[in-house]
Amino acid sequence: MAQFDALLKPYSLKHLTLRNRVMSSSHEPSYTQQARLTERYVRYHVEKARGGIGLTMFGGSCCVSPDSPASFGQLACMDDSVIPEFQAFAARVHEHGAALMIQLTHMGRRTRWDVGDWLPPVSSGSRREPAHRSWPKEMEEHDIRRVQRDYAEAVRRCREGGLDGLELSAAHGHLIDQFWSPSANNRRDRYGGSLANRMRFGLEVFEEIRKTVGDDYIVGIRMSGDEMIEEGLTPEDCLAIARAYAASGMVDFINVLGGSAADFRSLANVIPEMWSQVAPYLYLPSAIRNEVGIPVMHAGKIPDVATAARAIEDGHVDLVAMTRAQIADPHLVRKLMEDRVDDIRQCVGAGYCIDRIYIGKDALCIQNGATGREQTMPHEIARARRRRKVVVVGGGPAGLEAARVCAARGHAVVLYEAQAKLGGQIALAARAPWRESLSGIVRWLELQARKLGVDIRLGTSATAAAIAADEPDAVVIACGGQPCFDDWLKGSEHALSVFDILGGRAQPAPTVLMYDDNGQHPGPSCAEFLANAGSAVEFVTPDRLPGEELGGTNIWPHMRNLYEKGVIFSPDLRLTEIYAEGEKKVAVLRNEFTLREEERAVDQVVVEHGTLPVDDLYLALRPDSVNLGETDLAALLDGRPQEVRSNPAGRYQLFRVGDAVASRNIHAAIYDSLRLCKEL
Amino acid sequence: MDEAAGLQVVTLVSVGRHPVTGRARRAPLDARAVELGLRIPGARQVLLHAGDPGAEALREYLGMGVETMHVVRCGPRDDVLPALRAPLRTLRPSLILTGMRAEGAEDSGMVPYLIAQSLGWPIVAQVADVAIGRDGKATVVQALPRGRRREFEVTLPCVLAAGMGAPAPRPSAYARAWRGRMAEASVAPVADARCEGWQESLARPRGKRLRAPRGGSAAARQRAATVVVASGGAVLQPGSPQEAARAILEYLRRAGVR
Amino acid sequence: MRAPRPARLRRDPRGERVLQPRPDGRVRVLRGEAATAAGSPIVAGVTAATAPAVPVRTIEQPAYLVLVVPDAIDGRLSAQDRDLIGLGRAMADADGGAVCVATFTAPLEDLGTAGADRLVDLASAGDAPERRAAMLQACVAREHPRHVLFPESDWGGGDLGRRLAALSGSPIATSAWRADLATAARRAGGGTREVSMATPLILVVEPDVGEAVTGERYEARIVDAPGAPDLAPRVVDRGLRPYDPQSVALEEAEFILAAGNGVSDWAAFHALASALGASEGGSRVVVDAGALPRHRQVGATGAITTARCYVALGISGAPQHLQGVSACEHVIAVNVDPNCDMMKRATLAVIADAQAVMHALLVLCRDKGG
Amino acid sequence: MTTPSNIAWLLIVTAAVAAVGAWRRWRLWRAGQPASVDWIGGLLAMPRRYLVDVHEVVAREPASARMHVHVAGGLAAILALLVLIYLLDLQSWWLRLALLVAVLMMWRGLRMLVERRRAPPAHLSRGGFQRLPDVLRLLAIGLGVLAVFLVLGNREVGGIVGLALFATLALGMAELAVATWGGPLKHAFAGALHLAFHPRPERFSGEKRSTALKPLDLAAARLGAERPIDFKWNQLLGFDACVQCGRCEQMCPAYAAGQPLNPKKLIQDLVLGFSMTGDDRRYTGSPHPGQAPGDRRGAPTAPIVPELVAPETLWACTTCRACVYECPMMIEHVDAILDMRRHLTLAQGATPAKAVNVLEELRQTDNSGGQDPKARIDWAVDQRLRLMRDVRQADVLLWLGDGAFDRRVQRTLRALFKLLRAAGVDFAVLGEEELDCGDLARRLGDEAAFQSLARRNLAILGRYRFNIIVTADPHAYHSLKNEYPALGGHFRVMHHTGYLAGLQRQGRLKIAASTDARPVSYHDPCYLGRYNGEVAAPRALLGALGVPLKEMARSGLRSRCCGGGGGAAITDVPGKLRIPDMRMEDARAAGAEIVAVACPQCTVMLEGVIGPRPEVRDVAELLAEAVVE
Repeated sequence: MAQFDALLKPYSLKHLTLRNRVMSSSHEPSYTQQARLTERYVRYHVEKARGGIGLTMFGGSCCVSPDSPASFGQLACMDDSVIPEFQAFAARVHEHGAALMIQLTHMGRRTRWDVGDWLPPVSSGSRREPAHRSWPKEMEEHDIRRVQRDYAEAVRRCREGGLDGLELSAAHGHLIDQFWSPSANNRRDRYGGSLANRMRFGLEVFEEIRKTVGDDYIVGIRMSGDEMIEEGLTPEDCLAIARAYAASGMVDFINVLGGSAADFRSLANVIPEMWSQVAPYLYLPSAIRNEVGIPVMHAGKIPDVATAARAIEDGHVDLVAMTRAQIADPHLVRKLMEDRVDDIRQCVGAGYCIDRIYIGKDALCIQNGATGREQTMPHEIARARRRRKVVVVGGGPAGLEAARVCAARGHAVVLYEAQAKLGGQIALAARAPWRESLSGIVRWLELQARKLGVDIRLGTSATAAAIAADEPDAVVIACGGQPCFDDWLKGSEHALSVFDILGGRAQPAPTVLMYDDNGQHPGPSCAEFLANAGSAVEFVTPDRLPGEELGGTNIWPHMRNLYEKGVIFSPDLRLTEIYAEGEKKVAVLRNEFTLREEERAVDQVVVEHGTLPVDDLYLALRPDSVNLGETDLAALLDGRPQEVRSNPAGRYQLFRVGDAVASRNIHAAIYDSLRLCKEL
Repeated sequence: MDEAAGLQVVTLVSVGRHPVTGRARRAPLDARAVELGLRIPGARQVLLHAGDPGAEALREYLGMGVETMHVVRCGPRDDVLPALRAPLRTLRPSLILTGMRAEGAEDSGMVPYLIAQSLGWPIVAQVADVAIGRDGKATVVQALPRGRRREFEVTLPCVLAAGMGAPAPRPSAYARAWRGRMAEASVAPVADARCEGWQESLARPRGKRLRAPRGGSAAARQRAATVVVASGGAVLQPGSPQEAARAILEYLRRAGVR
Repeated sequence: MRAPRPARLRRDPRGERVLQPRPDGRVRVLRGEAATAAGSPIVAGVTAATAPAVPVRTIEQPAYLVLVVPDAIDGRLSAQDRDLIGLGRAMADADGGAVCVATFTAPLEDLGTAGADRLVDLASAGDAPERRAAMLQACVAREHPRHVLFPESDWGGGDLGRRLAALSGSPIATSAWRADLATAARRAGGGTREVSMATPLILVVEPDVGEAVTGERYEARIVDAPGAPDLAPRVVDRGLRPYDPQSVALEEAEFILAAGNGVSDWAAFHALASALGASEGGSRVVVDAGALPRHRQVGATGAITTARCYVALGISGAPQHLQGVSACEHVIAVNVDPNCDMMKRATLAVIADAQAVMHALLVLCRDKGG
Repeated sequence: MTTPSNIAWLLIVTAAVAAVGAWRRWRLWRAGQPASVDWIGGLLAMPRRYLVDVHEVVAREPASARMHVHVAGGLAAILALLVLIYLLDLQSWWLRLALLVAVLMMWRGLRMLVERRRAPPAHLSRGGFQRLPDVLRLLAIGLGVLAVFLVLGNREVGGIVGLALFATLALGMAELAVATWGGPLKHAFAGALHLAFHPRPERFSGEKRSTALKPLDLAAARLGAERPIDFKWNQLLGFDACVQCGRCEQMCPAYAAGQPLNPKKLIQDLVLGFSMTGDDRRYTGSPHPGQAPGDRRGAPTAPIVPELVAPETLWACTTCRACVYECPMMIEHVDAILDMRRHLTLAQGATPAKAVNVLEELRQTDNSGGQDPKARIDWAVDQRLRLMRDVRQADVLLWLGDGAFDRRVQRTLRALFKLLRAAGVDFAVLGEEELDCGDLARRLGDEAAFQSLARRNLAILGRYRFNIIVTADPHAYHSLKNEYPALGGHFRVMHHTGYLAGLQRQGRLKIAASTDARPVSYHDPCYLGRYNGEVAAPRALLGALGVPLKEMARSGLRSRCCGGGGGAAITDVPGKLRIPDMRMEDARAAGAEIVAVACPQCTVMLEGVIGPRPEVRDVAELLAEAVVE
């Protein structure tokens, strides 16, 4: 009867009854400290449990041996001191009705030698993994025995730690699948050669585990259904492995993904972002589930409940992992249960969470400021005791989030947007090829703001007089920024901005120099937009590489498309001047290393250099504000209300958020508003 | 509108199973067949079932407003054809209605065809509607997928097999169901020879098939899985909206949708 | 006041290299002197090597035939038809046989690429199912196929297979979901039980069984059809009736008119859908905005359509949306942005304002009297 | 001309004409089905029922009560005095004075009546009722003159004055005489007998409430009421008691929504049917909305549906009992509607299409949504509920109801679990053993499905030991508490609000003051309030929360239905408005930002109201946010 019922049906996994079919697969948000759990880490998962998830799996690549050190902030499970920590963690997740599992692994060659205890990485063979750049030592028999014992001991700790079960990672090119995959396994003994030999190591790990913890503890495996790399495992190989492991009787479930993670391309493809179809690899678990008699799980760009429900209903999987979907909205299941599907903040596939990890930062959601900050930021906004009047100026992400949060607090909110449509810079960014999904961020915010009764005034430029007429208690300036190159670029009048191109104010010309010293999305996006329109584009940057600020899952689609469209790249060059020569524009470029200058004569020079705040309204409003525009940073960081009263004659509080303060990104804009307005 | 006055209609019915609980009930397709019969004004209706006369669910058909049902006792492995043929000889119908597929037993959907063949009558499948004309001919509407309907003219007698396009069956009234008459007829059972050598087991659920990219290089498989490919179709830059409209209509005509 | 311009090298990096396509599909990049030596033409992009022609596979003396009778509605093969021919292919290849496809309407596509070795045109049977079954019976009597395969579909395959079995008294497995030369399995008891048996002459096969042939080509040699049966049909076909396309679920619809962001005049949109006889659909954006009901949303998060023809008015084509139309044969996109993904997916991409084209179409339809 | 003997004769003739009429009327009623009636006891109880129970209803409109007391009281006294003075020939001066006083009293009432009838509101029928004030005023003038003469000692009045006086009196008396023939005063005569031989005599004693449907003998030759004479004779009598005051019409939610049901017209249709008085052209009240009067015709032995009553009229009823609660003549509209629905469903299968599906699913799956019965508490696996099957006994058996399949209701139930746990209650559930209680099937006329469900539920309940059944579903509450006893199930049953209020009083459930300052209106579910009289407990709980409570104009026992009872949400008869929309408008008018509810059906109906509206929260949900654990 009700929609999406399939997702909410309980599921029996061995002796464990899960309350529904929605899970979060193991991943590492890098909330650890010295490879240990932190309160932040626990709260992140407890929030999903509160949000109704059936099973949450933590500890992406939690390591079992010292020669598999934590290279990107993951957990370790190498001694018994983790047991009480796990017990406390499990109790807190169980309290909210969810099950908790972990992923254990030995990374093999997929780690670095220059971290942890500086032990040389080991692997099934001697081949180097492109991504982590380590040359491994080929494991000897004694290494194999030792690591197998380590696996078993780690499993025992998890069991004693009260976890409901675990999976061994044999995906993304970890040790077990390093043995499976001919791309890594070049040995000639009984662990190499035939598929049966290559499967041996993993099966022996399971034997060791079962010997140690018995048969009644849930231990599954995560594996790829098709490695999709040269010399890698084919779908047929993977099916054979799944069949053999299931038939061994030692494996309780198989968690199937598509692809591998050995290099740029495979990393971007194993975590497909907004450029990809929805659920691209669902056919892989489906094929395996038809063949094996044990439960099958799957993660892989399943951002919405309709796709997830279809995956269950059509019998492709038993449990569906909506991992990034619940980073965007940890209350996804609860909203589903409350028939509030429209209220689910849907993952747009921006890859902000995962890309931060790959550059050594913690995982954060591009559109949800509270994820990973559950200790300080609420996923549900509490109502204020007193109803106030708030005016928000600007309908981009910062302004919309400010309006949403204020309205959820019960305030009367007016939102001014000068354009006819909401979205601000996101509306521009979404016009770029394959970036349309970004508009989902705006759609959700707008829907929430409207539901909460925000008075949205489109096509209306706010003036100091109009705002005064609204008699607000607080004014939030979120009118963003505009590109401006005057003070550093000679001949800046000859430059176009990304805003001009994506906003349609300038038509692409035959030859274009795209200059990007920002290193974020706008430059490559604009270059691709130009190339699509038929321009011959040269991409110039003073950085060592284009897209310096972009992470692994985003740089790949940009670069692939730009290369395919014939864009050429010129790194290490800084734009210093533009001058006109007839119809042409001549760009002067200076090599960052040699300082030698060279020129390009092109039809258009497009410059991406971030934005400067639009601050005229702010400056006009400042004298009449009680706080003279000051934000009490200490109060902001402590989660206290803003109480600066430097101008007792003022009529309202005045704040700035997002790019109206300084050029940053979507997450910064949203976080600015959330933490300010939750106390307003 | 009594063109069909006196027309004898026999509707073959089976015992259905509720898809969730498996409880016995009227089979949806057979109930639609009964509904088709009841909508023929002035026709005499009789129901016919081969199976267990004790099945209470059969009464649900009587509850639709038919007074009599003949039940030929028949075991699960017996051939229903001879069992059905005997009463048909005495009932002498001009029209046999039935659902596309009986529920409960083999559900091969062959019975309507075999009955028609053995009687030498024409048969129409997926019937959605039937009207009897003065000339003794039936106008039969057949439901095709995508909402299409095809019309046939059939000379009686004939067999019509109702599909899901037929009108929803009227409810079964409690009082009529229990007042209706169940007449048991006995025919010597004949074992079904077609079933010899068959092996039965419980069916294991199987996922709906997804198309998987096959063959090719690893990268090609990956691309096929993730990226929606361009179809490389024609591009038209029309001078005016009218020109665009004409081109579109022409294309639609060639595509056969207009 | 401008400082004197220092001497600078003016470069055109694009002009300093030459991309030479190679026979193996790779591209050799020449730079510097080599580039100058190679001279023009300078290839700006990388052009994909054209796909080599697929050789036609022929079977002269097959050990046996597998006769496949697809629905081939209006001469077009459905996905189920292709899978069915693929299954026939597998049954033929297992033991030196060949696939013979029987059609009742002239095929509009190359059945060789679908896997047919032989083709028999039974169009002279006409539309009446009785005559078609009789024709098939004659065909079976002459060719003695080892098996005859029909699709289990409401279009007629299920009907024709059963008719043939009843007519010829042949063994049949309906709702077959697995078959090879030795055994076949069918579902019984409403899908709860599985019955396996020695593969009978006639198989009526469920959807999603068998793998469609891809990347190969067979001969599809035409063989003579038996003479038309001397049989006056007792069932006279009076043709199709008109129907309301809005009553059909989007998944079932044959012709869809879909609206996206580029559409604002909803009255005109509804009028056009009704004038064209198309079912209405829309992108997520317009459904979210409330312009169309939720069940009219096309895409991975809405309805996956199988329409033969899909007209996208002002839809830019998010990946999720394109997934919803991946099975559509004809896609017409009308959009001002020629570079959007919907236009690339389209089989006819019209660069124009959807709103204006919509009105023009409406005028044209009205002129022609609907 | 006006002589004592003439007046005596006038009284005798009036009585005789009335008696003949009464006999005819009696014959019409008695054509109905037999009913067991306490003849003597009923007659003896009648005055008390009239003075207490009827007055209680009439007094809800004080003006009309005053009018009625004066006119009816005066007239009754006058008649009694006339009998004493003229038939028994008592010559007391005091009696004469009393007559004058009685006439003055009646006159005073008549002035109110005239006022009321000057521009009669839409809910009042016109026709004969419009004539009544004039005729009665004439009578009163005549009696007044007579009384004055009497007081002055003139027992005879001659001449033209006497003739005029007598004519006046005769004319007035004629109105009384035709009361039994169908005149506007028929209600007084039939009403009195109806009070005596009421089909639900228990509603006048004990708890003053009788709302349970009576079981139907499924083996009977006729099921339900097909024809007017298929009603019990005292039901027919009840229909005849209708005074067409239109109070039912004013309160009926279906009528207000423009659905084709006016309870008053329905009763008049039935009167028409059993009393053979042609078509309904003589009906002078508001019609069933959307149906012009004039084409309805019936006969005692002709089928009621569709000639006399359209089926939509019957399916529009929400069984909210607002009409019954308001009826000063104590007519049981809902019973009549149910009798006719029973016939349509059981004998004809003529249930509306959507309701048919629901009934079939109920039969096949034991729940109205056709859900897998094994999945009844799937949604609660994380609640680790104790199952009766495992524990065998518990203090509280928590009856979840079919709402357990609804995600919205599951939220309420989760809140209830939390409250019960916080209060340390020993409770268990039946889990998948629980079946739909049968309420919906029964209201849709499917008595067979109801009895089957109820009997099987009783068999399951019989296996376990518990002290009390608690449920958050007023429909289940009503069935288990009031309707299962007739099938042999006697349990202590409480609605969750009543039970929680008890826990809170005992101090077991500690509620902190709510921090949410939004004003709350409480919507009384019909099956809790009117059916079972529970209006205090939910308000006590909201009081404990300390929320600002704003009562809607119609609340408590006179609350307006949400539109979801009696299967009306499923039969979904089209009207001009939707009932839940009107109810939400009531809440808005009261200034509520939250509507507190206590019934899954109300929750679903009110939440279905689109557009900006107050939030809908079950009382349990509001409490769960403030409970001290």
